[in-house]
Amino acid sequence: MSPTLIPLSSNDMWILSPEIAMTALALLVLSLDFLIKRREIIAFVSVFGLAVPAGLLAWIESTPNHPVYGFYGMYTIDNYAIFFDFLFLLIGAGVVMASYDFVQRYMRSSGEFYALLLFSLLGAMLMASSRELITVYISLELTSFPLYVMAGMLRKDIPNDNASSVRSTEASLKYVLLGAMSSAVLLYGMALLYGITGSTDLGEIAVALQRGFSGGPNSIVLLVADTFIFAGFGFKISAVPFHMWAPDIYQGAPTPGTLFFSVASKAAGFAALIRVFAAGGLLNAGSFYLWGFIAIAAVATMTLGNIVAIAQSDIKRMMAYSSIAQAGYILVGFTAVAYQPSNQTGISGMLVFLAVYVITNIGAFAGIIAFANATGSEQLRDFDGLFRRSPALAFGMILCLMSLAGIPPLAGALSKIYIFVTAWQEGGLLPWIVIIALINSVISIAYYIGVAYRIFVKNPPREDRLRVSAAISFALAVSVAGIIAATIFFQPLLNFGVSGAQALLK
Amino acid sequence: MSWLLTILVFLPTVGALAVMAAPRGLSRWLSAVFTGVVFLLSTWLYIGPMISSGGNAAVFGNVSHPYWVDQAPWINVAIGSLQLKIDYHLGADGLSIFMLILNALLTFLAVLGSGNISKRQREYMALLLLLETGVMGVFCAFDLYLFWLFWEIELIPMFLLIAVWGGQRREYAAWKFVIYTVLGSAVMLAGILLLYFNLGSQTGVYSASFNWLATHHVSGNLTVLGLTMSSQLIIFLLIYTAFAIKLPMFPFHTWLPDAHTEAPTAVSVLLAGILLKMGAYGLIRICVDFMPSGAHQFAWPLAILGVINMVYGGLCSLVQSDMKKMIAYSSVSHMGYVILGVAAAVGPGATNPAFKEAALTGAALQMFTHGTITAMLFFSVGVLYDRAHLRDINAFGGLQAKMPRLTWIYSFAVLASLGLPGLSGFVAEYLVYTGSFSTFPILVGVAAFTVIITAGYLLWMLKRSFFGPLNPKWNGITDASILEMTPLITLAVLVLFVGVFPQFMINLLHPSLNNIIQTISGAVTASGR
Amino acid sequence: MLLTLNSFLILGAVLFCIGLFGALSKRNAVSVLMGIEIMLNAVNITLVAFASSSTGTAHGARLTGQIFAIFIITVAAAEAAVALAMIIAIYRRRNSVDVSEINMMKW
Amino acid sequence: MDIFVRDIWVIPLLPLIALVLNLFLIRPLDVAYRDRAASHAGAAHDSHADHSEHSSSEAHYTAEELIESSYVSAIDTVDGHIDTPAAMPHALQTAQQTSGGKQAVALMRQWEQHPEHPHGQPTVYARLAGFVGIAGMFGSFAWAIGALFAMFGNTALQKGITIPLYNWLTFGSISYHVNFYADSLTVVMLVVVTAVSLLVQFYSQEYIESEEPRGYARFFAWLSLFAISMMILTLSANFLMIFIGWELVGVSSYLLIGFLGKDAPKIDGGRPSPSAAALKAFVTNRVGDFGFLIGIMILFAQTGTFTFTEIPQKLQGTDVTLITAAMILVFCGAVGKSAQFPLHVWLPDAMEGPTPVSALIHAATMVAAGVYLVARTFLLFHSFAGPQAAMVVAYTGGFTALFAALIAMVQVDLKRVLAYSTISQLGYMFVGLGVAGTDGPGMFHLMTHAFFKALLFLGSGGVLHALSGQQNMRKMGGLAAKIPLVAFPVLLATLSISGVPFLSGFFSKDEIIAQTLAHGDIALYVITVLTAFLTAFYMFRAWFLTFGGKGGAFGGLWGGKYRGDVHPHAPGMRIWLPLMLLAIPTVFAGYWGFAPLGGNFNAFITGNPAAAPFDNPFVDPMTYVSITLAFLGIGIAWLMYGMEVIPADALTRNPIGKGLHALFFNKFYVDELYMALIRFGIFLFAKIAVSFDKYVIDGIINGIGSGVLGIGRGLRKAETGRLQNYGAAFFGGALIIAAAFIAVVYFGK
Repeated sequence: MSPTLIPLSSNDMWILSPEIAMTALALLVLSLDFLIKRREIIAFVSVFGLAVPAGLLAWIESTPNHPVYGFYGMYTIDNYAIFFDFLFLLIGAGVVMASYDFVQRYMRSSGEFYALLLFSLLGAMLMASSRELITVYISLELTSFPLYVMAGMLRKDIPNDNASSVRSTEASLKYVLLGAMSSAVLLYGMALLYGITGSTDLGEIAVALQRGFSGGPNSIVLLVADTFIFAGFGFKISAVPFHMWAPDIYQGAPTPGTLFFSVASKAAGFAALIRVFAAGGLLNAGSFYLWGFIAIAAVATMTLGNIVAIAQSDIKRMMAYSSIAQAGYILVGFTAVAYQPSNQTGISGMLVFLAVYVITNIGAFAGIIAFANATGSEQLRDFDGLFRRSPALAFGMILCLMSLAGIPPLAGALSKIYIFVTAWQEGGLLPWIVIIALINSVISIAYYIGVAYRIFVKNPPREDRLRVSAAISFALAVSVAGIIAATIFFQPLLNFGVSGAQALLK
Repeated sequence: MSWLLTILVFLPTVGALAVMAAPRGLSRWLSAVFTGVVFLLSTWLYIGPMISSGGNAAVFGNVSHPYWVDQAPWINVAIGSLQLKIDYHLGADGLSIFMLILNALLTFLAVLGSGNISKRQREYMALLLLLETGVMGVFCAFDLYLFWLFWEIELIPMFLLIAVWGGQRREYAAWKFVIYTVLGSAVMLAGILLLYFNLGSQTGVYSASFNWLATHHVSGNLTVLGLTMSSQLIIFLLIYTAFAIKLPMFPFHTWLPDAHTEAPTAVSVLLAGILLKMGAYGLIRICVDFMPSGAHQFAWPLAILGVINMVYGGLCSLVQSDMKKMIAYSSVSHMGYVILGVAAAVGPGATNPAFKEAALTGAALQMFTHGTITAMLFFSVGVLYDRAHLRDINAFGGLQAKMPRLTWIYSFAVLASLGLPGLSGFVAEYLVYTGSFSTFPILVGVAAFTVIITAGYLLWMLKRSFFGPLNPKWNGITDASILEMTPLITLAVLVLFVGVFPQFMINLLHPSLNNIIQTISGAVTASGR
Repeated sequence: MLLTLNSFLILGAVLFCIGLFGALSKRNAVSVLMGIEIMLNAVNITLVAFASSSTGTAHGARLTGQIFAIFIITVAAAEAAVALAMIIAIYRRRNSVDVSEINMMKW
Repeated sequence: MDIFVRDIWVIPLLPLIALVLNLFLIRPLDVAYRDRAASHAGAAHDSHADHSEHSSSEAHYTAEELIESSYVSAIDTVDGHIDTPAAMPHALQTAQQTSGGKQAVALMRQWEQHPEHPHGQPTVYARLAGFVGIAGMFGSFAWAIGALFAMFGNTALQKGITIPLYNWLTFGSISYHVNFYADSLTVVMLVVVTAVSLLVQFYSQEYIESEEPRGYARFFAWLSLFAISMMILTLSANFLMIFIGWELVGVSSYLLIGFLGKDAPKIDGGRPSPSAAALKAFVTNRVGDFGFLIGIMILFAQTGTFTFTEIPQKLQGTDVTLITAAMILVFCGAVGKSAQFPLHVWLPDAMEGPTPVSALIHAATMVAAGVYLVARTFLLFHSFAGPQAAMVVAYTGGFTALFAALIAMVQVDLKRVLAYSTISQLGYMFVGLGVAGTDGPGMFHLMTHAFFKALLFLGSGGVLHALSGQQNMRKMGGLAAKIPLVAFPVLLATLSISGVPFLSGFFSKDEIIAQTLAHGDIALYVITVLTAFLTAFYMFRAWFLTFGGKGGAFGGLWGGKYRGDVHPHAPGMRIWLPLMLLAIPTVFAGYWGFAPLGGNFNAFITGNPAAAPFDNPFVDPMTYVSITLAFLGIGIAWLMYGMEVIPADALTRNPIGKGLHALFFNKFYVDELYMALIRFGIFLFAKIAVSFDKYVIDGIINGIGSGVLGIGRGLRKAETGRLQNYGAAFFGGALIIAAAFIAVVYFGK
């Protein structure tokens, strides 16, 4: 076939419209920052501007027989992508609300922060939709660069902690250097994959891998490529042993940034990981032994995350390990995917779990941010007796932490059961992985309830009432309401996840 | 949907929110009103069917056909090879009604008996109400997943109740409680998953609904770590672990003495009265009914463990100097009866199924008995503790002279606890003994040793604290007030009534338990053992 | 000696390792950044080698690797900009760009 | 007349009504009335007493409590010692204020033992409680007499009828019924129980009035409770009911032994507190119940029924060994309740209860329950179980009879002597049940013994009452002259128990001795005759030490030197009247079994008119052997303690005698042995169990907890904070995974 230029069709624009709207929004916020001094307007625009891409997404989704692929198959807007896009928009709204006060107090220009956040989300949305390695890479970096910057955006020390801005800078530097290293590894893996399959299109890679090639599915190059790609995404999702950046950067970054890393970066990482591995047919590599390594990574991730989290004294660091452990649970679902690549079950489990994790983590971090705003501290011991200083905040935080711990009947427990079920039903050794995961849940209780213990049981250092601003209360309330809604209406969420999973593996 | 069960389960949650929202001064009254209303509603569970059927006890139905049902679809997903169905399925047959009413009553009494709580009263009451929701849910969940979800709700309220309002070592006790409980429920979830998928793949129908599980049992073997065992046995063991911890069964019992000792009075009452019963209820309702042949295979170890519980708990009680700790260990001992009764019901031998039903009924009655009597003991100790701030048995002496009312009711509770005929404790123990004997003669012989030990430690305690010459340190101690006596007398009347007319309770239990006995004998015959 | 695909691949791999060594062993943050750039360029060599030896029939198959490499170069430049900005920021605060001293946060 | 049998449930119902009235109506009124009176008195006390302003209200309150009511008119304190009652409250106050609790307690003790301790008077409500209890009891007694007469000549009734009450529980084919059963055995037992109960309740009015006026109403309530329990036990139609009665009796006994909540003065340092005695009684009984319960369970498991009348039919063809074992286990219960060796230890201690209780429960009725149980299941023992079962019964009884008699010889506490005598006599009954072909002889002795032993105890209560609680016989002597109205019936009873002819004890005891011979068991014969001799000796030893002594009339038989320091005061009518009434059956009850006068107890009790009556004892030459021995015993006692011609320590001067004396006096050290067993057996196990909990189980749990935390703390150190370490881990991890992946894929197969 001779290379002829096929013009982009309106279809392509149509399916890209949410991202285009997102870009416009980010640019708008960036420029508003120059024009308007009133920060609440910027925040307001950031949050409600998200309605445009969301509306477009909903429009696309509700259109029957809407186009699914565009840009020569490079780009898709299937249910999987829609699921993640909505998730990212949700994250955007949640993080902006939760960060409003913090940004206003401690950051020089709030517009920058929101614009970066929106750009990063744009990258994440692209990541969920790309079906081609170059696109994946570009969107990955688009997601990451703003994160690097956001990590270092704390320019004023927060009160009671005169090293916080130095830590922020340090976090930023560590993040950017480690991020670049991980990109290099990812790229090397992609290069190898391209080399053996001759294509960067996931669909063609899958076909090539299935068709067979020199060395076959056990070719060393393929195995290395698999591993490196997994390592690259593993960095994003903070899977052991690629997790080591997470605690430091979570701790050092300004808390809204931490919140954003813990949800957006992780969700985007998973979105790409699943897409690449499942749609790219990589799971069939290595005579299906891949699942074993994923299982080991899953076990190591959750175990390490949980055990080290117990020993933490800084709540953000603890939440970092918590998010590592949560990634471990999601990897249990991914193990199921790897174990039986043709089975969509595991993917649906991962999607649902991720969604609930995101909602819950936003709530938990909103609580932390609110606390930090009011007291200037992020040390665990300062949470003592929070219930008496601010019952509503404490209640919200406890609820979110309990959901993260998987205490029934909260959504966290349901999603955990569901992801474990998806793994369990595959049979083989997977039930054992689930059992290890269950034991891990038990260990995790120690620190989740440990925080609840401090909040509820211990005596407060002083008996004042904490003032919590409206925006963050709203974020927390929305998160709590989301958890409760996800509990009661778990089925719609499940359906959404299932349709996403089914879209990925037709 | 009848809504009654749903209301019973969630009204306390509403109450908890209301208590938190209301002014501080109202919390006690508000919670009393809520728990009181729940209790009144719960009695309708019994009265309603009785009226509608004209007094025919068979109306309560069994696990497959409970009288009360509240059902709504909740989670239903079919993707790839997975079929997952979790229904919001509440039901109540005789056994459940029995426990629901007991729970409603004891929570109500616990709220009444919490007059001594002045620290953070609002939170305390809210947590008590939340606890009630969880336990109500456990006793009427008719879907295994739902059961598991409710099973864990109780964790946080109980943890906080112990941790905030407990005694000296409350932190340790609360954490120990949590570790044990969570460990148990994790293992139980594994068991539930195993059961669900095994049964699903065998029958083609994936359902965790109780009426499905009660009528379809897993068959075949499973190989675990190179060891081939029957699936039912494995599932039984996994699920039972959680119940064994809750019961608590030796060697999983050490959380109980600490938790009981450190918890505030009303919480101890609920712990002993209700939370331990969750384990017993689960054992009867789930382990025995859904894995009959697994239970059958495990009958011998179960019986031995039950007897160990009885004797071991008794021995430990004998040397305790802390009154609450002694009662806690006596709980261990008394819950051994439940285990033994169930083991006998599922055990080998005993050609006459009536014996098995007697044993099982004894076990079920022991739940009630222990719940009420131990509640009385804890309430009494609570009265004492509120005045003396001491629980050391030897620190008292001759309190009879100063506290005749308390002595009277405490002696009553003690006598009931050691199985005085005419009180409910005797009924349960006698049924367990006589029902189990034909199955495990030697073991029951050993177990009967407990009657001596029980009398020994309880009466010895009574002697040291209440009789003999008055320790002049307590010259100024005052007797129990009318408010404090209210829960005690209510329970005493109940204990006496059931002791004299147990048939009333048996009628309620019979349809459920008889069905279980038939399930067991069916399964045992089928397996050819 | 004929330069085959493998020669380029080996070159890429060696270069990658050199870059990696630099990134992990140098104490100066700028050197670390340079090491990373070497790693990225090793990837570029690999990609271009694969592209030029590609027998792929798919639409633009032989071009893909090269395009990929161009993207990587672009992104790497941006990355370097961001990283250098951070290095400057940290230098301002601490008067040092020794990465082994940047360990305020640990454990 | 049949109605008395058919509606025999009236008998327990009447005391039940009395119990409920007393417990829930009259006692609360009593308490309320007393509280009011006390506050009244407190006010009066305030106005009269001249205590300083600064005395704390608590101390005041305490003092007031201690004297029960206002008894204060003047203050006259000698520091720490009390001379007059009036000085007491102030002394107490001073003690409380100056030196705290210890001295106050000491003073309180001292005060309680003071001869002029103001006991106060029971309130009008308390007295009402007494009347209600007695009235209920009288009704029961009358009904029992009615039932007895209804039975006379009515063989059908004698054989027994079942009176169904209600169904307790039913499971399929097995039922737990609450049924009564009445036959001649029941009725005889009921008559004994109601008669003794009635008299004891009547007697208690005066006794408790002085001992514990505050608990007056409670005491009568417990007496009624005991009566009900005993009636349930007696009327039971099945093992379920008898076990219920059995346990209830145990509890009533527990409550009544521990009734006096204070320590009595120590005699020779060996007396336990009432509460300890109550505990011991209950727990020892439980040991017996343990066997009883297992026995019941064996029978139940074999037959599926508890009913006495059904068990024999359903036991056909069951393994005899099993039944034998079951019956021996059932007998364990009897051993416990009837205080046979080795479970006899509780009965002497139970004497710490009020004396009327000792008379009622620990002499006449409850301890006879074991005998009744064996009589009730006589058929099972003799026709279904192997001969070993009856042998065990007979030899346990025989051994205990001798064993207890030996101990009784050397005791110095009056009530203890009677307690051991009771144990010994119960042993006789078991011998009778073990060797005889019917339950006649055993039950006959039960009946006669109940009367004369109740009399003896009530008599001793009279003595104690007269001496303000003194029980040490060394502090008595010559009391017959001082309290003749008590002494005379006691003398009759002493003669009766000693086996003096023509008194009831002679007939019943001799019948049992004769049965051992008839059964051909020489060993038992020797034991029983020897015991008869010892009985005569120790009973008269007690008599002389208490009522007689050197210098009394008839060679020291009546009156003599009084060795005590308390002035004896004569008891009132409510005490001596019951003694007199009990003297009647003590003398005449034996003639029911005296064939020459037409008495055929055997036929009545077995419900078989053809049953042979007991042999006429005067025909059998062997009888004269035991009569001789009895008189010999009396004679020796007379010589030693009445006339004191033989010194009391004649036999104990040599080392062997001394050793034996110590052995007997210390009750063969059985208590010590048991204490050691409990301490080094049960308690050791218990401590091991607790340690196991603490160190092994908790150790594991805590170890896991701290282990996880420790690992966490260790792994935490891996985060060094240096990004190059992180990078190394990243690449190292990736390379290791890649290498392992390749290795697995290529070498894994």
